[in-house]
Formats: sequence, structure tokens, C-alpha cells
Amino acid sequence: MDALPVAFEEVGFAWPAAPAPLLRGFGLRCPAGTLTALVGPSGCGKSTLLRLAAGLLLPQEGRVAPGASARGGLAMVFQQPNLLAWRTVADNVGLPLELRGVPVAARRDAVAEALGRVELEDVAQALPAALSGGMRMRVALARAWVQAPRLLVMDEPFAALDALTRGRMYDRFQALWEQGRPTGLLVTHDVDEAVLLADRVVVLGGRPLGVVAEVAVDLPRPRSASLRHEPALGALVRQVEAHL
Amino acid sequence: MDALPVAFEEVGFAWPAAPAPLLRGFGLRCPAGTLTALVGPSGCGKSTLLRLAAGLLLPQEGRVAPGASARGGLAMVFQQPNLLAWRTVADNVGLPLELRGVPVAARRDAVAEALGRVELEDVAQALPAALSGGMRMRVALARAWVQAPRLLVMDEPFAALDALTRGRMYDRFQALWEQGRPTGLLVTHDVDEAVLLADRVVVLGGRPLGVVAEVAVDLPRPRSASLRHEPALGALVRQVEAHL
Amino acid sequence: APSSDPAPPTPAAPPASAATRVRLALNWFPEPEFGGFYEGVLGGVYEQAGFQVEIIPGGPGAPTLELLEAGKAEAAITAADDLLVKREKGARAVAVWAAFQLTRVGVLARADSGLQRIGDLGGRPELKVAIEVGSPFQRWLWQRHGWEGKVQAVPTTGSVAAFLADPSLVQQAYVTSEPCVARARGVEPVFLRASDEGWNPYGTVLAVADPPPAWVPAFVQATARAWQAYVEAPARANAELVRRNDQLDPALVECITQAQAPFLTGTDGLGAMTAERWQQSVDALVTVGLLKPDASAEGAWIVPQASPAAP
Amino acid sequence: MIPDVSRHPRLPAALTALALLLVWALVAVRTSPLLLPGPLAVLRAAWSARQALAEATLHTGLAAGAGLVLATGLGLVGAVAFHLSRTLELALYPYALLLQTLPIVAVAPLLVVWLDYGTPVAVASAALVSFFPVLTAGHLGLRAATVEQVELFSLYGASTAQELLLLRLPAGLPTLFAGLRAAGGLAVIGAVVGEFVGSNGVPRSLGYQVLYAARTAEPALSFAAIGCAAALSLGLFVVVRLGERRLIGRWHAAGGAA
Amino acid sequence: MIPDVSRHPRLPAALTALALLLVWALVAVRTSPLLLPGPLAVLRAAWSARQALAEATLHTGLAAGAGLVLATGLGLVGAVAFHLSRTLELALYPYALLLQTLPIVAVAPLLVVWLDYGTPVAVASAALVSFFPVLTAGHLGLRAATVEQVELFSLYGASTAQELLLLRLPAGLPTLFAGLRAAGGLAVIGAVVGEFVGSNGVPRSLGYQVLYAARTAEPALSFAAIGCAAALSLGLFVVVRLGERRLIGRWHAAGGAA
Ligand SMILES: Nc1ncnc2c1ncn2[C@@H]1O[C@H](COP(=O)(O)OP(=O)(O)OP(=O)(O)O)[C@@H](O)[C@H]1O
Ligand SMILES: Nc1ncnc2c1ncn2[C@@H]1O[C@H](COP(=O)(O)OP(=O)(O)OP(=O)(O)O)[C@@H](O)[C@H]1O
Ligand SMILES: [Mg+2]
Ligand SMILES: [Mg+2]
Repeated sequence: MDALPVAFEEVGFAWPAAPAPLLRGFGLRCPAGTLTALVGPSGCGKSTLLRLAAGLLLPQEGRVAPGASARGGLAMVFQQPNLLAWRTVADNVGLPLELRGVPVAARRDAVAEALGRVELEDVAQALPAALSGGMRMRVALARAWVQAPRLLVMDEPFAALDALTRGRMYDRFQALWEQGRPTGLLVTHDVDEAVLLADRVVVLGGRPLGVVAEVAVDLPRPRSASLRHEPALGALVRQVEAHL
Repeated sequence: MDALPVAFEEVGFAWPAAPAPLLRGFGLRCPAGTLTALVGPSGCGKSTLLRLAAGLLLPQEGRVAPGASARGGLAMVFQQPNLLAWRTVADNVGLPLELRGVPVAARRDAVAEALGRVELEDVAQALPAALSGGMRMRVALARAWVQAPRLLVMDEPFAALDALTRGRMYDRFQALWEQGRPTGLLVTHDVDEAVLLADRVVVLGGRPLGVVAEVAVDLPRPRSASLRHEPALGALVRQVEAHL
Repeated sequence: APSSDPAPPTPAAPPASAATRVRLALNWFPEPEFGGFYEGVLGGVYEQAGFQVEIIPGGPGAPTLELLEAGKAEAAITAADDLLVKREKGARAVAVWAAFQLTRVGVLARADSGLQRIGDLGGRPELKVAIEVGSPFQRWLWQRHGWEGKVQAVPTTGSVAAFLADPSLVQQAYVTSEPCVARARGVEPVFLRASDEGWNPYGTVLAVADPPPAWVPAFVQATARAWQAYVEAPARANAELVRRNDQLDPALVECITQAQAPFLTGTDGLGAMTAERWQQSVDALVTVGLLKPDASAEGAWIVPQASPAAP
Repeated sequence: MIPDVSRHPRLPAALTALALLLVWALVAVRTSPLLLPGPLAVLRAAWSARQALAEATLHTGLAAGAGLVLATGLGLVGAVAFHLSRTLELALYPYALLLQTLPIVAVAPLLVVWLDYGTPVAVASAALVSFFPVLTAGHLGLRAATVEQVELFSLYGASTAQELLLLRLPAGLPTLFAGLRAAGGLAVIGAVVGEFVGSNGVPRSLGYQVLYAARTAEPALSFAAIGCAAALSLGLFVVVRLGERRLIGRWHAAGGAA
Repeated sequence: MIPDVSRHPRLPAALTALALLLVWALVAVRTSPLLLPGPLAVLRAAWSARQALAEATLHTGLAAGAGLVLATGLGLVGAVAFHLSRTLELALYPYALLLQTLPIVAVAPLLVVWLDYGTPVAVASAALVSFFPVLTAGHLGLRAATVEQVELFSLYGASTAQELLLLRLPAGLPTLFAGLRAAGGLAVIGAVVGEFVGSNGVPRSLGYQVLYAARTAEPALSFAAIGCAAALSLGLFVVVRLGERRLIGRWHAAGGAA
């Protein structure tokens, strides 16, 4: 299926009881099949943007695409693992497929593969309460990756992981990405990570929220984690950091 | 009050229903007043170690100091913000003081100061549900910093923060640290952060969990966030990363 | 107004071609006070008269007239006062036969209390009267004797236990119930009749829909015969009652049967209803304000005539 | 032209009331007035007995309220005691259930002997009936706090009382209020049934009114009295909801936060 | 030498039973046996009426169980309906409360006429009494899922049925079971009281046994019958707990995970 473009047009949004609106006339476009990294200070509104893009929140002014129309073709990693406490790890990962009516056998294979990607085959039958914080987050990653979405939205998916595990997850994510080429939105606090993974880094800031800068990343793909120490990447990182 | 040393001696620990014990004959000592950073792969047992040190879990074999004896002189930042949904931000931060019976007026000042440190004065009267992920984590930081503990235990406290905010938090934390000089245990996935803040970086790994390497950090204090790009720090970081 | 002698034990009417189904709703547990109806079924009297009778036992609060009204029963047992009050409220039921000539209602006291009749309670302020407060009977007593504020009424609990435990208690009772229980529990009681105080509505009235269906005269005749048979030989029906309820021991049944005998026949004879008695009941109910002052017994009861040829 | 429900939150309930009245009137017309008096008849009966009913409603309402307060207090104390001592919980919880099982109608005679006629019996029976739901809800509510929240408190050296008051109680309030909602209605019916037996012949209680109306074949009055009891339940329910909204509305509606 | 409670979880309850029996015996000795028969008298009465009691317990148990099942089904349907339609909730919730307020003793005659004597009245009255706690608990339980979990489901295009079955219902089970615990005991008492009026004079129900024992002044038998009712409640409670442990024990005890 084709990737879905993301577009914010003249978007206005305020949380109830908030003193000032979070967004006013906000605009941003992400062409189909590109991966955009969003960086910006804590509390500036990144998660809110993702919720708007996924249609979990409705803008009070303007238009957001795809919004709710993407339902079923969308995958999201929330900032918190957001697992269902009564389901095993495998059943948590299989949830999106179950909701789409994928038959059990096919589901089992897909789940096993997704768990393999995040290195959690061993705890497939454990309940979320018996996992460490980083393991829970990886379950959430597997749940988002278990299907081939048209739009993939991830809110700091790798923040809870150590450097090495994170590096392997980068590779797995990029392989997956190349397979389906969905549109991607990635919120991260790690500028290295943003530059390494994204086609473009958007620096956000201010209230109402605005785009402070956009930095295109034209490094060749696939990009291994070791690229991190390359000067080309370092230059881009410094370019982004200059706007933060 | 004096800082409390931390010591694990021949510690054995297994989670119920786990196939293999997490710790067996584990040993580690952290002298009073030093700050030890713990790094290691996701799910290796870092959070479990912190819970043991704080006396929230009891070892099945061996001894852990200070353990439960530190009650009242201990502060901890959990891996999740762990806020009370029915209390305002200010009341969440004031909780440790309230539990100790600190009078309202003194509490109010301390809370205001702690909130100032994490830059959340504006949302003092908001409920946790109205905060972003990073803001919640900063409330948890403020709650741990509002008192002068003898032992400060922090589980990835800065992971949810963007680089700039994080840098400012580093400074605030170090200032605070210098004031009281408690013993500190810091779990982090960011090796730069570990080296920047700690007196010693302990690399953990394996099952049962063991100390893979210890790297002493003898950089002068205070260490500003800009130190991050210094070669001396870079060398130490690479030294740690070599063991990961 | 019609008046009637006790229905004579005339020879059985020719059985109807197909048996008429009659569901008879009782207003209390199956006990000797309904012995005649059970005898009618067991002895085949109803069957011979062309009726297939099904007895629906009741209990406290059994809504018998309501079952009649709802078409879930063809015949219902109720009390005359109840029938009169409900008729004024629109119930379409009419009394056609009365089992007890004297009301079974009264007051139970200890034999050593020195009480002779209910009215004596007026001079005994130390005694409490457990009674259905607000019931027509209670209001009648208090009004007739001017006991308001003088005699202490307390609610009944539906059991004689409190009476047995507390010597300062007298209790509203049915002659077919509490006296025998009290005696069996070792307290010798005396039963003070309500009829002596002018409260004497027929207590166990057979009611049918108003206007009565054509089968009623034959049914009444059969009922009268069944009851006559029961009074003469209660053993068979009583045995059935004991069989149905193992808490009802034979001694208790025997006691009740003896206690109720004089109340069944009274002075007018088994089954009779007289205009004077009905009017007396109406007047009593008017006095306590349960019926409108212009109320009359007219139409509330009839003596069914099978045909012009019937007695 | 469908009116907006969110603007007129009372409209649906009012419309339902109308619809119910209509159905009632229709059913009543086809049923004997002895069984089911029509709404008009009930209204008439209520109006002509308005003073007695008002007095009785007040009287029964006080008894039910007192019973509910008693049950809430005792239920909370019980829940806390069970929480603090597993031994106590194992020893007593099964028997607490029994309290609720006692048919008041059967126990009321005993209560009458022990407590004397009148209000005490009504209060006791209201409390007896509503105790268990509060206990159960309280018991469950006290376990609603997450493991990490409990760890937080033990970490900061909170006393048992502090843990209860500052953590377990607030975290358990939503569950507790669910129990209280059910308990309110139960308290009213408990009081009414207690008054059946213990009303002491003074016509100042709804139990007496219901019973008296049944004795004198006044179903309309009986229904009017039951209506008053229902209104009382609604009243208690509203009180519970107001308390709920005041105490937990702000954060519970927000869906909580880790 | 205090035995370890965690090793003998049944011990405290057994000891309490002994203690209660002792207190009961002591109080009974000082009270008239007509009001409060001693434990031995009750046991003797129970033994001599064992067959009737066993039959009655079975009979009433089935009625209470059927009533509880009915109430649970209807309560869940109601909770789901209210969850799906705020208008419906506003329109009907207040009136659901009224169902619980109706004094069964006063309503039973109506039930008798509508439903016929015997088991139907007992089932209906058991269901009537236990409906509201289930409804309330279900209603609250369906809102127990966190905002983010609901977002997750809507994100993945879950149908309303899927959201209900896979999210709201499991997340609400702990709350629902709290309601069911209270409802179980209520169902038994509802059945017994329904049998008071609707027993049809057939001695095959506990309601009849309680009442008839009062009628013949056999308090020991009355208490024995009440004891059987209590045992029934306990039985239903245990069934509910087993269901609870089976369905939610594993994850709910674990304290959940975000
Ligand atoms: N409550 C629990 N019950 C059972 N097992 C648990 C529990 N908590 C953690 N574990 C197991 O213990 C191991 C270590 O967990 P821990 O949370 O200490 O890891 P960690 O090093 O903090 O990982 P991370 O960096 O991902 O937070 C994991 O394998 C996990 O599955
Ligand atoms: N449910 C809510 N109700 C009210 N205000 C909210 C809510 N969620 C977020 N906000 C406010 O909206 C603003 C942006 O929040 P958001 O979660 O989008 O930030 P963020 O950029 O994701 O931050 P972080 O990096 O810390 O996760 C914050 O000021 C926060 O207080
Ligand atoms: Mg965020
Ligand atoms: Mg951890």
C-alpha cells in the first residue's frame, strides 16, 4: 500500500484550560515515503503534533492530513509503552493484527518475527509487569512494526535503550523501513539519532509552536550506526544543534 | 547528614517465576559521597539493583547496604515518573517533605525552589495528566531533589529530555550535588552523561549479572555540559564503550 | 337481602360433560383452616360435581383477589373486610360462601393473665399489645375502646416467639394458629375472640369473579359437602396436610382442628352468610374510616342459585 | 430538530420519566387497580396523604442516611483493618458477607428485642444491608495504588497511616464510590424493611406507610410511599455523586497519569 | 507458638468460626431460646430437618444463581448500552437505581400475579436486587481503561465491539468483580425474600422454611434455614472469587504495567 503524506495546514490547537493555545496557524508537510525527525524542547508540543497527525486529537482550526482517515494504515509508538497488562508480550504485539482480523497462524508468525527483531523471543509468554522499562518499550516497538503501515509515528521510541541495543534497533528499523517505505514521523531528543535515521530534521520551538529550522539529511542509505562518528553526520548534527 | 555508603555483598536475587536468578554472588561498593553511574544493556538488571539498594526488594542471599535502613534519608527517581494523579505538580513535589512532617510554609518554599530548578514554576497547580512526558519526568526529578538526601538513586532521570534542557538539568543537578554531597547511584544509557556526571562508571552485563568493567572519572568538578566535546571526556567515553 | 340456611347435603348434581377447571387460591399456608377444600379434592367431591380443582397454596400477603382479577385463579379465599374494601376500590369479586362463622381473629394472652375478653386490656397498662398496627381490626379496637394513647401497640413479627418470651406481651392471633403453637411450646394461652368485641367479618370467604360464572352454584354446593365431610372426618385431609409440609406435625394439626371447630359452625351453621353479619362488617369498616359512610354490603355477597329449582 | 444532549443533560431523563409514566398509565388501564394503580391515582393518593408522606420520607431518609453513614464508617474501618492484617482479613471477611445475607425480615424481630422499636431498628437494618458493598469496594480500593506508588511511599519512610491517608485512600476513591452508589439505594430499602417490623405503629415512616397501605388495600398509597422511597434513593445517589465529583472528578476524569 | 498464617490460610477463619460459636452460645444462654436459640439447638434442628433444608437450599440456590446470572447479563448489557450512548445513560441510569429501591416485600405480590408463584418470583426478585450493583460496577469498569489505551485501539481502527471486548471489558474486570461479590449475597437474600411471598406454600425453599419456622415458633429451624442461606452466599462468593482469580488473578495481582 502507498505511503500517506502528512500535512498540517494553518492548524490551531489549545488544550482545555490551558492559558495559551499550543498551535496557531501551524504548518508542516511531510511527503509520502519520507522520514521526518522532530526535535524540540521538552513540553513544546511534539507529542501533541503526533496525536494530531494520527487523528487522536482534532485541530480546532485548520486541517491535518491524514488524521483519522489513516485508521488501520497507521502504526504508532507512544511515549510510554502503553501495553495491556492482562496480555502476554506476544498477545500485546499481535494486537494490531488481531484487530484487523488476521488469522491466528499468520499472526503467530508475524509476532514471532517482530519479537525476534526486538530480541524479546524469550519473554514472549511473560506479562508486561515482569519486564524492565527498556524491554517494555521494545514490546511497543514490536507492536508498531508487526504490520506494514502506511504511516509510522514514533514518540521517542529508543530513549529507554542502551547504546548498543539502540544501535541494533536502528539497523532493524532501517531494514524494515526500506521494505515498506511508509511515511515516518520520529520524535527524538537525540540529534545524532535524528540525523542518522531521518531524511529531514525539523526543529520545533516557541509558543505557539513553530518550525524553527529544517535540515535536510542527504546521507546515503542504508546508514549503519557506526556512521555516527563520520564527519558528514557530525556536521549535520552541529547544524541542527545550532537551532536548538 | 552524612552520606550513606552503598555495598552489595555476595548478593543473590531471582524474580519469582524467572528461569534463572538475576544476581548470584554479586558484589559492588560505592563509598559514601561518591556518584556511581551504572550502564549496561536493556533488561540486564540495573533497575533491580537500585531497588535492592533502596530496600524496596530484599536479596535472597547476601547483604545489601543501606537497604531499608536508609528510609527517610533516601531519594529516588523511578524509571517512570510515578506521580500521584490526584495531586497537583506542587503537591507531588512536596510529598517527601509532607511525609516527614515539614510545616506547610517551609514546604512551600522548598517546593517552589525545586520547581524552579526543573523549570516548571508555571505548571505548579496543574495535574500530572496535563503534562508532557518530559515535564512529568522533571516533576519526578524535583520531587527527588526537594530534600537533601543521604543517598540519591536515579533511574534514567534525563532520558526523556531534549539535549538543551538536559544540559541545564546537568548543571542544576551538579550544583545540588555539591551542596549536600550524598552518595549517588545513576542508571543511564547515555555514556557521555555517565562520564560527565559520575566519579566512576560501572559497566554491568551478563546473567547472572556481573560488573564487566569499572572506569574511574577523574575530571575536575564542576563539569559544565560543554565539557562534553572535550577530548579527555571523549577518551573516557570510548573507554567505557569498549566494554559495552 | 337473601339469607340462607347452611347448604343441605343434597345429592350430587349430575356431573358436567367435561370437568370445569377451577384454580382455588388460598390466602395462607395449607393448614387445617382449608381442610374442607383439600377434603373436596381428596374425597372426590369436586370431581363428582364436575370440577377439576387445583389448590394454589398461599402465604403472608398472598394476593388472592388479584390473582382472581388477573385470571390466574377462578376462585379465591379472602376475608370479608378485605373483599369489601377492595370492592370499593374496584375489585370485581363477589363472596359466595363462608367457611368460618366466627372470625378466627382475636388476641392471645397467657392463661394466668386474668384477661377474660379483649376489652379488659384497657385496665392493664403494663401489657403491650403486638398487633398489625394500622390494620382495620386494630383501629376498630382502639376506636371502640378509646385506647388511643392508653394501650400500647407494638408491631407483630408474624411469630409467636416474642409472646412466649415476654410475659408482658399479648398478641393479635388467629385461633387456627398461635394458640396451638404456644401450647406446644409450653405456655398455656387463652384466646380472646374478636367477635365478642363486635368485630366479626367472615374470615375465610370463597370469592369468585363478579358476575359469577355459571358453574359457581354447583361449585358452592360441592364445597359445602366437602366441608361437611371434613368436619365429620378430618383425618384424611389432615394427613395430606402433614404429608405436604413436614414442619406441620400431626399434634399441631390435631390441636388446630379442634380449636377451629366451634368457629366453623358458629350459630348460623357451616357456610352460611347473613345480611346482618355483612352489614355489621360494613358498619365496622365505615366506623374505622375504611369504607365511605354510604357503603353497603349490597352485591358484595350472594347466595348462588343454580337454577330456579335449586333450594 | 434533535436537541443537543450535551447542552441539556437533564432532558433524556425527563423524557424517560414521561415515557415511563405513559407506559405505566397504559399498563395500569389494562390491569386491575388493585394490583397496579395508575399514575393519577397514585398522585391523588400522594397528595391527600402529603403531610404523612413528607414526614415519613424525612424520617426514613434520616434513618437511611444514618445507616449509610454508619455502614460507610464501619465498612472503611473494616477495609482498613483487613488491609493492615491479612490474618484479620482471612478471619473475618467471610463472616462480613454473612451480615448481608441475613434476611432483615427474619432478623428484625431480634433487632427489635435488642434495640427497641422504631428508628434504631431502621438504622441498624439500613447499615446491615449497605455495609458489605462498602466493605468490598473499600477493600478493593485500598489495593488500587500501583506497586511503584507504594514503593515511593515506603521509600520516603511514610508511616502506615500516611500510606493509607495519602496514597491508598485517594487511589481507592473511585472504587469506593462505586460501592457507595450501590450502598445508597440499599440503605433506603434496608431502612424501609426495618420499619416494616420495627415501626412501632407510629405512622412516621415509609415502611409503615407501605405496610399500612397494603393492609388497608390502598395500593395507590403504597405506590406513593414506594415512590417516596425511590426519591430518597435518588437523593442519596445524587449526594454520593456530588461527593464523587468533588473528591475525584478533577483527576479521575482526566484518566490518570503514571 | 503462633502458626504461620500464610501457610494455613484457612486457620483464622476456622478460629473465628469457633469464637463466633462460643459468643453465640454465651449470648444464647442469657437470652430466651425462643428469640435466640443456641448453636446446638440450631444444629439439632438442622439435622432433624436435613432433607427439607437440603432440598430448600438447592432450590433457593438455583433461584439465586439464576437471578445473579440474569442480573449480571442484564447489568453488563446495561453498562455497555450506557457506555455506548450517553443519551441512554442520562435517560435510564437514574431509573435503574429505582429498581433496587423497590421493597421486594411490597413488590412481590405484583410479581406473583405477573410471573406466577414459585421459582419465577424468587429468580426475579434475586435479579432485581442484584442488578444495580452489577450495573454500577460494570459502568465504572468500562471506564477503567486509560486514555492512551483507548487511543491505541482507535488508532488501529478497532471496531466498537473490539474496543469493548478486548480493551474495556478486561480492563474493567477488577471493578466488575467487586460488584459481583456484593451482588452474590444480595441475590441470595433477594431470592429468600421473594420466596417469602411467592413460595406457594411448597416447603421446597429457604424463604418458606424461614417463614414457616417463624410461624410455628421454631427459631432454631429458622436460624438453621438462615444458616443455609448464609452458606449459599458464601458459595456464590467463592464462585465469584474463583472466577476472579481465573480471569484476572495473574495480571491484576501483578499491579499492572503502563
Ligand atoms: N516485577 C518483575 N517480575 C518479574 N521479573 C521482573 C520484574 N521486573 C523485572 N524483571 C526481570 O528482571 C530483569 C531485569 O530487569 P530490570 O528492570 O532490572 O532491567 P534494567 O536493567 O533496568 O533494564 P532497562 O534498561 O530496560 O530498564 C529483566 O529480565 C526483567 O524481565
Ligand atoms: N492532556 C493534556 N491536557 C492538558 N494539557 C496538556 C495535555 N497533554 C499535554 N499538554 C500540554 O501541552 C504541551 C505540550 O505537550 P506535549 O506532550 O505535546 O509535549 P512534548 O513536546 O511531547 O514534550 P516532551 O518532550 O516532554 O514529551 C505541554 O505544555 C503540556 O503541558
Ligand atoms: Mg512528548
Ligand atoms: Mg530499568
